[in-house]
Amino acid sequence: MTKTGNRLLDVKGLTIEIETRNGSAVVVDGIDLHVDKGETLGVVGESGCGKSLTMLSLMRLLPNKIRVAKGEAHFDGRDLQRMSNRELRKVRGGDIGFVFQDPMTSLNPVMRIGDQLAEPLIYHRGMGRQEARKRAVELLRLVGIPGPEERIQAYPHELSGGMRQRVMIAIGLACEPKLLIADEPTTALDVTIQAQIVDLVKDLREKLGMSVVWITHDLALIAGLVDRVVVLYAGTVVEDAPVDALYANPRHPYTRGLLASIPKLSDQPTSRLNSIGGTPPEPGRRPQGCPFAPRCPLAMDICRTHVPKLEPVAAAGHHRAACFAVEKAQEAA
Amino acid sequence: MGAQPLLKIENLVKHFHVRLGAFGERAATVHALDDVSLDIAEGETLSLVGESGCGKSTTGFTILNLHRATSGKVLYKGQDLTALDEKRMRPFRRDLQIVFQDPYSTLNPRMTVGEAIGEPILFHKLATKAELEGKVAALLTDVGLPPRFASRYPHELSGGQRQRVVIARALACQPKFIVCDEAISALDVSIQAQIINLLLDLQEKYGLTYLFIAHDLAVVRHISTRVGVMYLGRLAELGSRDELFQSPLHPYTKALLSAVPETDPALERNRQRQVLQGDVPSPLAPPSGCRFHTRCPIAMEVCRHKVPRWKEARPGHLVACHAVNGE
Amino acid sequence: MSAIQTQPAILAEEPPVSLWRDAWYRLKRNRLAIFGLLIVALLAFTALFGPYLTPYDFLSQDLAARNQAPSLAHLFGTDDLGRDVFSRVVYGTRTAFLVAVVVTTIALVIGTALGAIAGFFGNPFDRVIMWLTDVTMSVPNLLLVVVINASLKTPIAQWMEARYLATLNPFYRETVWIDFLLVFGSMALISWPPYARLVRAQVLSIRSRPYITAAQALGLSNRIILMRYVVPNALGPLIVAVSAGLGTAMVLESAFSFLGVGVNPPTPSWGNMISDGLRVWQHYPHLLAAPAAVLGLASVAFSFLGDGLNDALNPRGSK
Amino acid sequence: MLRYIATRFAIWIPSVLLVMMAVYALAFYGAGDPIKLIFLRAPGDVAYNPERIEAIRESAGLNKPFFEQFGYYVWNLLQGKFGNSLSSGRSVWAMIKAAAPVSFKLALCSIILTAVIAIPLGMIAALNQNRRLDYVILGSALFLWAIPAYVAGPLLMVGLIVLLPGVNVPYGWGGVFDIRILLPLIVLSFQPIALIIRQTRAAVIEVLSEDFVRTARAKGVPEIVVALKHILRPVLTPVVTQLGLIMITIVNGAIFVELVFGFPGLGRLTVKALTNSDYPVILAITLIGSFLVMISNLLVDILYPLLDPRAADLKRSR
Repeated sequence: MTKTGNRLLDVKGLTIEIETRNGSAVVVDGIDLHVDKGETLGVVGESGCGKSLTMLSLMRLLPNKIRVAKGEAHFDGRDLQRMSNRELRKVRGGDIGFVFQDPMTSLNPVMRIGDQLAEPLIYHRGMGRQEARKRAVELLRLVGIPGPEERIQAYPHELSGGMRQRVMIAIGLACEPKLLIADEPTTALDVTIQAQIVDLVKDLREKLGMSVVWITHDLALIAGLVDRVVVLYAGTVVEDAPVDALYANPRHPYTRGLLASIPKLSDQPTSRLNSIGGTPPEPGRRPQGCPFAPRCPLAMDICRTHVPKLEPVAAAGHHRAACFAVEKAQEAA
Repeated sequence: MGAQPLLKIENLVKHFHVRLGAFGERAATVHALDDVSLDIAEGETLSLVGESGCGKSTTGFTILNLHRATSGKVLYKGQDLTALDEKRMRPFRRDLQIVFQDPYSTLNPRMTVGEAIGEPILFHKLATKAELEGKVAALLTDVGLPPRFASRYPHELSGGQRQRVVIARALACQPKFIVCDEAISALDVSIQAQIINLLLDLQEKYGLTYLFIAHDLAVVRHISTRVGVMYLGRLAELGSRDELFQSPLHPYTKALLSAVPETDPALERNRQRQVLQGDVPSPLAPPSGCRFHTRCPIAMEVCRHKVPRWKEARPGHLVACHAVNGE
Repeated sequence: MSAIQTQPAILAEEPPVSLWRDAWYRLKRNRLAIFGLLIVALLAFTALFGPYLTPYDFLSQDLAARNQAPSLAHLFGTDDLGRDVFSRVVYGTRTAFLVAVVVTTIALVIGTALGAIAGFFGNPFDRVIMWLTDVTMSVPNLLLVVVINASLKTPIAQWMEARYLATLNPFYRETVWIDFLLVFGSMALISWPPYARLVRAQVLSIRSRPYITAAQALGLSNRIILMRYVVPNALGPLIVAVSAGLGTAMVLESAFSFLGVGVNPPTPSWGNMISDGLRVWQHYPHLLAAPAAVLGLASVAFSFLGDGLNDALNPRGSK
Repeated sequence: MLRYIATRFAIWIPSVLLVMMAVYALAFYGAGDPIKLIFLRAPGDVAYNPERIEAIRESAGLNKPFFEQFGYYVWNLLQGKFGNSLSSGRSVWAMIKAAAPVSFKLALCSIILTAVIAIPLGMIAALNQNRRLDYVILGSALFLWAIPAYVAGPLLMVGLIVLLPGVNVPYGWGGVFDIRILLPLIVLSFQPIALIIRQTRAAVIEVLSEDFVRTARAKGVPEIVVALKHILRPVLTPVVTQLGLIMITIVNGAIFVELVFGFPGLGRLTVKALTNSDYPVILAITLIGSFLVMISNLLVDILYPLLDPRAADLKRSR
């Protein structure tokens, strides 16, 4: 285990509920998660696994009818959940920067991008308009937007998707945050643009030395980008491992299935892909026991009655998995 | 490949006319599809890949006459489909089907799964009312859903289940040819693999021909017989799967392949990727000459002015690039 | 390979929920909407069975009991001719509903037809029909109805009288119908444009939905696409519009009757009762209060119901 | 943009002609013989002489076919001649010139009052969606919407007299800054306020669910700035549009309010003209009313793309 002194973000037992017609349903079920200083963490999972909600909940940005039921989240030693709104506002955009999935809808359509970029500088750094503007130009240049002096006058719809996402990243980085949370930042982009954005973030991370949390559904995308990966399934952490260990030797059957179902350019093309059967459970309809049990090829009786804990995998360093069949999984590997 | 292709597409062009400006005062033309020719053989899977706006979906829609072609021909069994009006097109619709990207919005929210699948069966008189229930149940079983799903509504299903329903609905017409328009793009990774396997099973079982439209090269490699790469409304390269993936000729194809991430951290960290600079230009004002020249790493002077010829570089491997010598 | 045989995770066995049923659930939970629905139902009941409920005839005068304050014998008191105000309000409900239902039906038919033509066939129909709606909507509608009523009443009445003198057919003496005819006609004339616009917008928006393209790709005929795909999906907003339209029509009718160009005395209408009551409200406030309160209640009920229906049938955010 | 405005006007002229013709036809076929009407209303018993009537009719051109008379009317109108009132004989133009300012001022005040009251209330309601404050505001808006001006006016007058004995009944016109305008203005604004509250609320709720609001919050922008800069600004576009379209409600309402509160405006003029079947006046007022509504529609159409930078690039496929 890493020393606590090095922890930037530490989430413990985070539980998020959604209000439905038939009462409340748990969407995130006691997640433990941490990010060390200077570390890049990948959070991977399918849609509805709660990966975005977890990150939004840290900043109390959850949509209506969704709320944190219990758990705590310490950022730099301070509990985010107990902070006053004023303190939290300082953290938002100041210490923690956000980049969202769809740059088209995440930028205000009726505001010039220069003004949108200047906002965090004005409210966190107390800059004047002129100063903020100058810095905005620098930031646009930093994220590789050509002709930044003219571009700060543009409205979002006048930029291409890739350029918009660069603007979003510039906004996230404006106050040189300690942590940048990127929520599926390339999902809405084309393949070649996606590669540009991944390279940009890699670059910036080295230049600025911040921690990054990269949320994605695409295991392949983050392989060369992150230091550690947390895999989520149906609102729980099923595996947490250093990136090389995870790809070389995935322990949880879900991670294995996920990795196996990604088609790769390097293998022999086979006509059939390996796939995981079934569908993830809907919130509120989670099965008893391990949420993955109904789809798991290794499921045993105990999996259907008891929830496995996230525990270190024998002799594998920081590699942890939540599975009763881990030993069995090792044999099968 | 058989002597007689199932579908023969000749010089297909599709332009959309739009109005721009606050008061719609400027007329403009979207060059969605320019001079695309290709054959699709019976039983094969031809994939079209490219970035958004490259015209791959427009190709699918225009083949099926869901968009009226501006010019060019689509020959199916010797009949030019672009010349048919909706009524005369109807019998061909049974043979030529489509599966869309977003399964939710392509299902009528007020109809049950059974009604949605049953509708084309009844309309094309492929079964009597009495046989309908059994027929729907068989189709549902075919796509891996329990027959009791017939009474459910689309909003009660998950994304993968909905896509299975859409596939079952397309199968209801007993088609020969199915356009899969980004049919798996909206789905989760683990579900994507399920649907791809389902499509392959169905192809085997019913001898289907697919036009598979996608942006994910890795996926395409697993299911295609041949692959076409499109850029800004034009075909850049077309070849058999192995040819295209092992020895791509067009610089755009090379860049696309290079952009595909791999699930190997060590490899990914050290890989020298050839990342394309800039964005895809607007199809409202496509660049002159080779449309790729604004982003091409090996662009030459001639690329600016002259549209590269669509030529056979190797047997069965076609490419449109000045830097590649023909034959 | 074997993965395909894997059955999807089994949903708990619940009856399938159609969107209509879903909307009903949502409506039921909206207390204001249910309140509106109850009031509307009560008013509708009163309109249908009013004559059997009222203790007095709305025309019977009791000059011995003029301008009485509300009492047990006369729930809402009596007016200057000794007529029972409660009975008159009940009959007024009948008038209001008759006008509202007939006018809304006519306007709906005209509006739906024109809107559908504009939406389906496009230009040049679209341009002409939309121009017509624009023109109709830009005339201050109250003014137009008032002008129509004022202008045509006399000539029609004269013609009816002439017919009566010529044929002695008692039908031509029933002048009540002139009032209604004019009110129906003129109000329908100004009420159709919103329906036309709505239907056109619905047709255009539904036509661009992928499920319509899907239906076309299946080779279905236009008639089936219209009946099975377009109409059921356009119905929600239309129901909301009709509910709101009924309320508006009721208020309009009373406004015209108030101005003396709608339903004329002695036929009771909330509007003409308010108008009568207004002249003597300093002395007999109940004559104003009773019809005004009922009119207000009806209008509030319809807008609550309309809003509730809107939330239930066109939910935003929840897919 | 100039071309756009020009085309709008080109469409607009036939619209006005259609409205004019419809009203003129109603007067022509429906109202009966204007000359007879004059005689019937003439003081005392002027001898009813059919020959004399025919002579007058001939000289006034009133025996010509419909379209000729209508053309003549339009021609006069173009020269600014509205004709004379049938009942008073005064020039219609003079009557309108006296009455219109009252109505215009009232309408303008009502629009301003609506904007000032309704937009903030709608916003507050939306920001407290599904909480008590929201229900109170929305409930009141629905309530206001439901009460017609001719009921609200008298009721409020009663209330005022009962609650504040010694206060004069607010009756009559004393200009915009006269205290007597207050009650009528409030009554007239009931429906517009209700409408705009509901529209603002709906628009704000829609914007609230937009991703860019979340972005603003994630940037650490203070809540009040989020509300005013990020939420209100995009909401203003549809709401301002609606403010323009509300003119028709105000024109309708003014008829009653002027009647109830005794304002010498166009509304009262209308009612008087109606009871007298004074068609030249009715025609003129209908025209002015339509003109007003059409102008505000046109303004909205021009304003909309200017308010929304996106519209400038929005594709409009035809």
